[in-house]
Amino acid sequence: MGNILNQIGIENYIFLSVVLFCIGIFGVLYRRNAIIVFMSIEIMLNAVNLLFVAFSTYHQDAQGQVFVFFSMAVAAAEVAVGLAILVSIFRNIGSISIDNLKNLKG
Amino acid sequence: MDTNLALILVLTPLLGFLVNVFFGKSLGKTVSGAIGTVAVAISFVVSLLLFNQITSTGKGIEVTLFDWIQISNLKINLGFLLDQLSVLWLLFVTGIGSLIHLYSISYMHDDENMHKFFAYLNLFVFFMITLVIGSNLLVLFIGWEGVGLCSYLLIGFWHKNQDYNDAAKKAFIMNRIGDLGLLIGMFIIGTMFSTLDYATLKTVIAGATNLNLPLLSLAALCLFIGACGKSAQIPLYTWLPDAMAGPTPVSALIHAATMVTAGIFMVTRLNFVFDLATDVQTVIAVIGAITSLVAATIGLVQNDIKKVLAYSTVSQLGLMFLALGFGAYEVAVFHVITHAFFKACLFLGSGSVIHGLHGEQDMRNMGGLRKAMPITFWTMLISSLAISGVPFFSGFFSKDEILLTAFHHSIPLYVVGSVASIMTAFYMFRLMFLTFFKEFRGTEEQKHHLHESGALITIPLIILAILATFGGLISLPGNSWLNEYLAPLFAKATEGEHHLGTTEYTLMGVAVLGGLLGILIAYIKYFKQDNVPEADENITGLSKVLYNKYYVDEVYDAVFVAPVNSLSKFFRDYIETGLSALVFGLGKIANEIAFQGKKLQTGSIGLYLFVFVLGLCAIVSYIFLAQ
Amino acid sequence: MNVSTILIILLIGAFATYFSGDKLASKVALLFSLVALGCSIVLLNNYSTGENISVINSWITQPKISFALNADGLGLAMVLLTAALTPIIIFSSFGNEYKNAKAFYGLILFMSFAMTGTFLASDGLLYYIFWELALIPIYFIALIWGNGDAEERRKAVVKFFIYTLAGSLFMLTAFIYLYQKAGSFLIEDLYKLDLSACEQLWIFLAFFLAYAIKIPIIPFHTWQANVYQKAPTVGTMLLSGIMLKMGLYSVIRWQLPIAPLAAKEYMDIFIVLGIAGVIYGSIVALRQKDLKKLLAYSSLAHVGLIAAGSYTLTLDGLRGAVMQMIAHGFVVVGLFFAAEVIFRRFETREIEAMGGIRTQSPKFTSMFLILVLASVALPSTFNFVGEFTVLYSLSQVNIWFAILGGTTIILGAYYMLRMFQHVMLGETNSKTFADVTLNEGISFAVIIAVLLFFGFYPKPITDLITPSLETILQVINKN
Amino acid sequence: MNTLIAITGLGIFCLLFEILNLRKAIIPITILGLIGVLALNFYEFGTEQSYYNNMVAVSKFSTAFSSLFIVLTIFLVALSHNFYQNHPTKISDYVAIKVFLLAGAVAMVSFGNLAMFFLGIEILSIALYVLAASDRLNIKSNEAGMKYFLMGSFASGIILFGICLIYGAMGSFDISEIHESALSAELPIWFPIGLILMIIGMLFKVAAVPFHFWAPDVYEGSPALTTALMSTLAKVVAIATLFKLISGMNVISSLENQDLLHTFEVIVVIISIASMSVGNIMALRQVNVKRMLAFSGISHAGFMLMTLLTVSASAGVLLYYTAAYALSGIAAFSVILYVCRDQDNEDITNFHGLGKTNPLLAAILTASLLSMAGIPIFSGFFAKLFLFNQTIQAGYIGLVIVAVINSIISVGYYFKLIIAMYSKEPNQERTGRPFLIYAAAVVSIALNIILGLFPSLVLDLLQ
Repeated sequence: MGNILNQIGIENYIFLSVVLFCIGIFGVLYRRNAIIVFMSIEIMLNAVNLLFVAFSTYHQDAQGQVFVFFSMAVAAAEVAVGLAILVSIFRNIGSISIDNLKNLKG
Repeated sequence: MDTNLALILVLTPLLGFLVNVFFGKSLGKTVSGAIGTVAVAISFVVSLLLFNQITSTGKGIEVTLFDWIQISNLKINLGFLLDQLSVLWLLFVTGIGSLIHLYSISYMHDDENMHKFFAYLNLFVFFMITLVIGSNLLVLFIGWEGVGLCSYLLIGFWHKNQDYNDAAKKAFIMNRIGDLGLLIGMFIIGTMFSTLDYATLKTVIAGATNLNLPLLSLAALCLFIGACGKSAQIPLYTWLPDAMAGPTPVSALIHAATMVTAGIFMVTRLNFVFDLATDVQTVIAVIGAITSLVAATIGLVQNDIKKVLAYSTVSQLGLMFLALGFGAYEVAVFHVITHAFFKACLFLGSGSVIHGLHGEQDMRNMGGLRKAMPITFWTMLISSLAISGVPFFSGFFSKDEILLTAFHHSIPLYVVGSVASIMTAFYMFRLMFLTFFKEFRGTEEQKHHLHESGALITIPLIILAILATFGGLISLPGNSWLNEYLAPLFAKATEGEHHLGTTEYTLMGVAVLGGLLGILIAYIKYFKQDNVPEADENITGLSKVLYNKYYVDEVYDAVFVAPVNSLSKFFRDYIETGLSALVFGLGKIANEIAFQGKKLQTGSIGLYLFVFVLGLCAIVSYIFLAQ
Repeated sequence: MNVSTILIILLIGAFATYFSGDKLASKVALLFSLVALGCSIVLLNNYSTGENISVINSWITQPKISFALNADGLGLAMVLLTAALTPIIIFSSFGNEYKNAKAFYGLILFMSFAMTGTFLASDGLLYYIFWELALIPIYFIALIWGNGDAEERRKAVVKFFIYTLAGSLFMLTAFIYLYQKAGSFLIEDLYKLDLSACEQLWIFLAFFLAYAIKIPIIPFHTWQANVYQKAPTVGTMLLSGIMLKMGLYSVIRWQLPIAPLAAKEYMDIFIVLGIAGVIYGSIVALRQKDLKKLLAYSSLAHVGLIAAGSYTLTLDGLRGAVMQMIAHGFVVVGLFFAAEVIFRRFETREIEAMGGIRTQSPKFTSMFLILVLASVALPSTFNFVGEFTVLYSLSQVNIWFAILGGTTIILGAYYMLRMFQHVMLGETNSKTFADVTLNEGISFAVIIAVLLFFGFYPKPITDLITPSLETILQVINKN
Repeated sequence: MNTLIAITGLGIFCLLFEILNLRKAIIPITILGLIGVLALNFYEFGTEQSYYNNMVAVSKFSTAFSSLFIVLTIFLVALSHNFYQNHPTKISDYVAIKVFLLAGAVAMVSFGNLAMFFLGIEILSIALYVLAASDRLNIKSNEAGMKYFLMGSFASGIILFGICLIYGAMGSFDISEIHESALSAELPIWFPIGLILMIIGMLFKVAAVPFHFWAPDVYEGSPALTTALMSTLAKVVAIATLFKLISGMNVISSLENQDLLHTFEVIVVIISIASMSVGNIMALRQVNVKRMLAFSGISHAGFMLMTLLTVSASAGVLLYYTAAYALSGIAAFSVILYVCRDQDNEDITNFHGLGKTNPLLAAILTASLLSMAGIPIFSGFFAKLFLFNQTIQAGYIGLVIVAVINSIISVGYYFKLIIAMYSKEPNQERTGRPFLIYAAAVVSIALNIILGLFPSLVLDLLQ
């Protein structure tokens, strides 16, 4: 297993997760549906997680993988809060498009 | 002892002033008048004592009170110098002063602010004395501006009339222009000799080698400008005629006898400076001559009795400066004294006339007062003879001295001077004839009240008339008591002494003839053909120009006053607003940016994140580039 | 007993006044200001007996800032000016009713506290702090108790505050820079510095910005007239009587000695600026419709002359400047008070609406006239002594400076007498002008007495200020 | 460490009280508890040690800042009594969340390991999301919560990515180890990138330009108390953490790669200039006080960032500045809370005539604004003074001049509020003198002034 990784080389992992990360960013930038924006953010986080794991094997060191657990837990907590807010918004204005959130400006 | 005398001399008028200011109203008119008069009289007595002392000892008294202003290189103390010159001046200032005070008691009796009038008069005397006896230029300057202030107050004494106030303001400001000159002169002198003290200055200059003469001349010129302001010489003379707005005693005291001679006093004081600045002396002589001529010409056609006297004063002062210009200081002083006598008398006389006519000043509405007020008539006649230079009256001697000196130095100026004096003779008698001869031209109602003034008015007139007659004796040609008396003051050997040769006698004759000629013309024009000056509107031609004083006031207005005022408006309306707009502008710009910036904050998350990412990319790429 | 006492008195006074309630406030304030005056006189006495009345305690260790108050003749003279004017100003306000008086008088005392501090502080930062503190009270006094349209006033006052603050912040930057060099804010250490000409120029300019705005020297004066007009007269008195002097004092105490090279190099420019202020101010004053504005411009002219005097870097210049500061302080307070006295009766500041007062109140007229004459520097008033000395020093630099600066005695007489004529003289005014009350009379009398006394006998003040000015000059000429 | 545990315990207690129906007691007890914690924290001060293989590293820096956070939290908790009196059932949650938030904050300044750092920042953020949206029937509050949440989690993503890259470069999360290897090893390019990404994430939290857009909206939308919390506690925590991140890892100064160091400084200078200018200028035209203070906060962030140029020396200055800023912020917000209790917005018009109706509060608000504007004797002035002093020492005189100009601009909008209070007529009745609000306001401004009179108290802590 390890040798395969070595053959692939760490750069590819970095590229992959950078690409994923950017996809996430673009998702956040271009989609207007709050749920999808959440998902894009999740993609970003997971891209990072992937990279963590890759690095942790690269360095032969478990900390990275431990960190992934932290970040997953945090992500879960975040999304929980986010969804809660989303629900209350949906109750109030009956829509979850972030374009409707423009009352605060100037 | 001397100190106390000096202090009494100075402080009694001040005391009188204070008393009249604070208690005058409650004391009542007569009392306050009396106080004022007595105060001055005391000073007069003191001056007599001092005079006595000086003549006996023959040397001046120096009194130093305390340090006044310290400046690094010159230390100015508040001190007095009582020598021949100052005591002489004191004598006629306080003497004539007390006479005029006396006169005013009756003259001003109908005015509800009489106590104030006397307060101001006393204040004036106080400042005048300070001016005269100050031991250095700065003390003189106290008096110098002080008398200016008093003349401001007294010209504007009837302050309800804004024209009078304008006249007062004009007088003060024109004097101030002169004062600036005086200040600058002081600065230069102080810088050059690091003292302003007369005595020290005299010695320093006497001992000085390789003086910076150009600079000294500049100083002298500046000082002379100061003198011009005070003594109403071209170009700063226009205030004096306007100053006639004040009550007549004021005109007599301040604007004829004393204050206006301050300039001559100052120049005489600093003769050792002016002697070195010969070119400045020429300037003085020329200006003096021109002034005397110009003023005389204007005087020819004035119809306001006081205006005539005012212009004659200006012209007489011009003659004095003519003498000064030739370094004949004692001659000038001589004329100052005689002029003080007869001009004061004339003014008081005219005052008496005005009093009798209840404020009428226009000669066209007078006439035939000879019978009504004989004393006034005779006294004024004597003075007129004196001023016209009719032999053996005081004016004859003094004016003659001046013309002699002029003749010895420059014929043209002599001619100018003589012409001026001929004109003088003319307009003085024009005045006399119009006022006292023929029929009364005023209203019936005035005619009804015509009367000679009371004793308080006539007594001073008589005294002054006597002085005007015999005043000349103090400096008879040939043996002049005055010249000897003043001799110690002057650096150069005096040059008033002319051995009386044929030329002198012929010149005298010419002068006398000139005077008589002037009188004759006046006689023919206003007695024989008894014509009366036209009403203002149909005065024409040259006489119109003269009547309007060559339009000098208008010119000054157009050239100096109006521009300053319009400049002021311009500054106020444009520069000021512009500047503040500039400052506000900065704030406005910031606000504008803010206003635009608010539009950026659209509230859309998309945009916010977009900028976020942009910033991120910018920074990261910058890192890459920097590598 | 040292100089901090007077500060403490004033500070306590400020709070005591505030807590004494609206009824008593004015009395309490007057009381404390008088106590402060007495204290300062005692201090002066101690100082003259050679006792050390200066304080220096370390306050902040890093950066090194110390609570240093140093009273030399110059400082004491200014403190006396403040201590003498504050009671007069407070007393002069007795004729008016101010709502929320406790705050009003509290602020006055506080301001006087801050200004005294400014004159005493010998640690750059402490000085700066007092300098800024003085700004807050006057801001509120003008904003809350001022007169005229509220919106206008707001603009004027805010402009004033931001403008002055802007200036002083640059001064602060300069101070910090100096601190980097000297490692201390103490004035003697700053004096010891020898900076390169370029550095000095920048420091000088930074200071100049602060002072030119405060004094004000043209073209930085645009805040002045409006604020003077809008502020309550008491505020105007504080501003023109004392606060202006802070700027002038600072020029002498801080700007010149710290950046002498620049001062010498560019002397002419700054003298010319000052003289330009004289002429410009006088000319603008000629055609002012509002009495307070006219006085504001006249004060612009006078301070211009004072500034010019201080920038001559001669002993006479500095001495004359200081004496003129004191004289002007009294005169301008008196004049503004006269304006207030008229306002109390006529409810207007428009010169057109006045006139004919002389017939109604001769007393007031004479007092007003004396003040007018003092402000045009008639000999035998203190102003003459100052003005003469300043003009003399200018003539030492260049006779033309003296001539141009001297025009003030002509123009000054012109606009002042013109004002006097239209305000006081002429036909009796239709509105009745009640004669001056005792209180008003007292205020005037005190001011006039001071002006005349020192006009004839300025020696005490000269002797007081000369030594410290000489030391400052030594610093200026050290290299 | 004990502080951290104690705080967490306190939070759990708050929740328990709800169960035990001791709502009345919650706030007093929490305050007492926090005071206790503060004492404990002081006790820890000066003891340098690390726990759990350097997960948490207690240092002077961390304890000093933790004390500041605790003090701020005390004020905020005190204020919440009146703020939440309309819905008493939730009070324990709100208080508990605040306490947990504090725990996150303490974790952030005392992290020894990037994992701890990440956890801390997330605890803080999530708590803030909740508080921002806590007024759930108010659409504004929702919007604020949503905006903050989306952007916040986005930022967390960035930070996480940064951490990951650093891990990739260094093979460790432990900052001391990272420091070691940063000194020794030849650095792969993605180390600075990761670092920059983390810094950017933190810049977002401190609301520095161009990552500031969320701040005004969120501040305006959230309940006033939350705004107070964000503009004081949250901002202070973020800047402190950023400072610790850079100084603690000490990477910047240790980079032997000079031009990288230079790059970093350029970035900081630009961002700080941009922040203060944008913040001040944008604040000029605001009518909503919370929004205005948001922009003023942005500008202050710009000022605080200047300390990053002199990391080695300016810890004390930063502490002083944050303390001064936060205390005046608390004072200001307690007045705002009082004035806008039953207003639906926080426009300046609500403050008209406060000087007449409530002189004390008006005076306090004035004082705090003056302090923010940097007028002497208030600590705000000294904060700026020390900051400028530091920065000029480091040779950035141009930056200081820009800062000076900015503080001039800032006076413009601070005084708008003061004028509204004093020169306008009151437009409403202001009844009631809630004790806690007054207390908080008075105490905080008093502290502020005391700091001004004796700056050394705080300044010398971290010398």
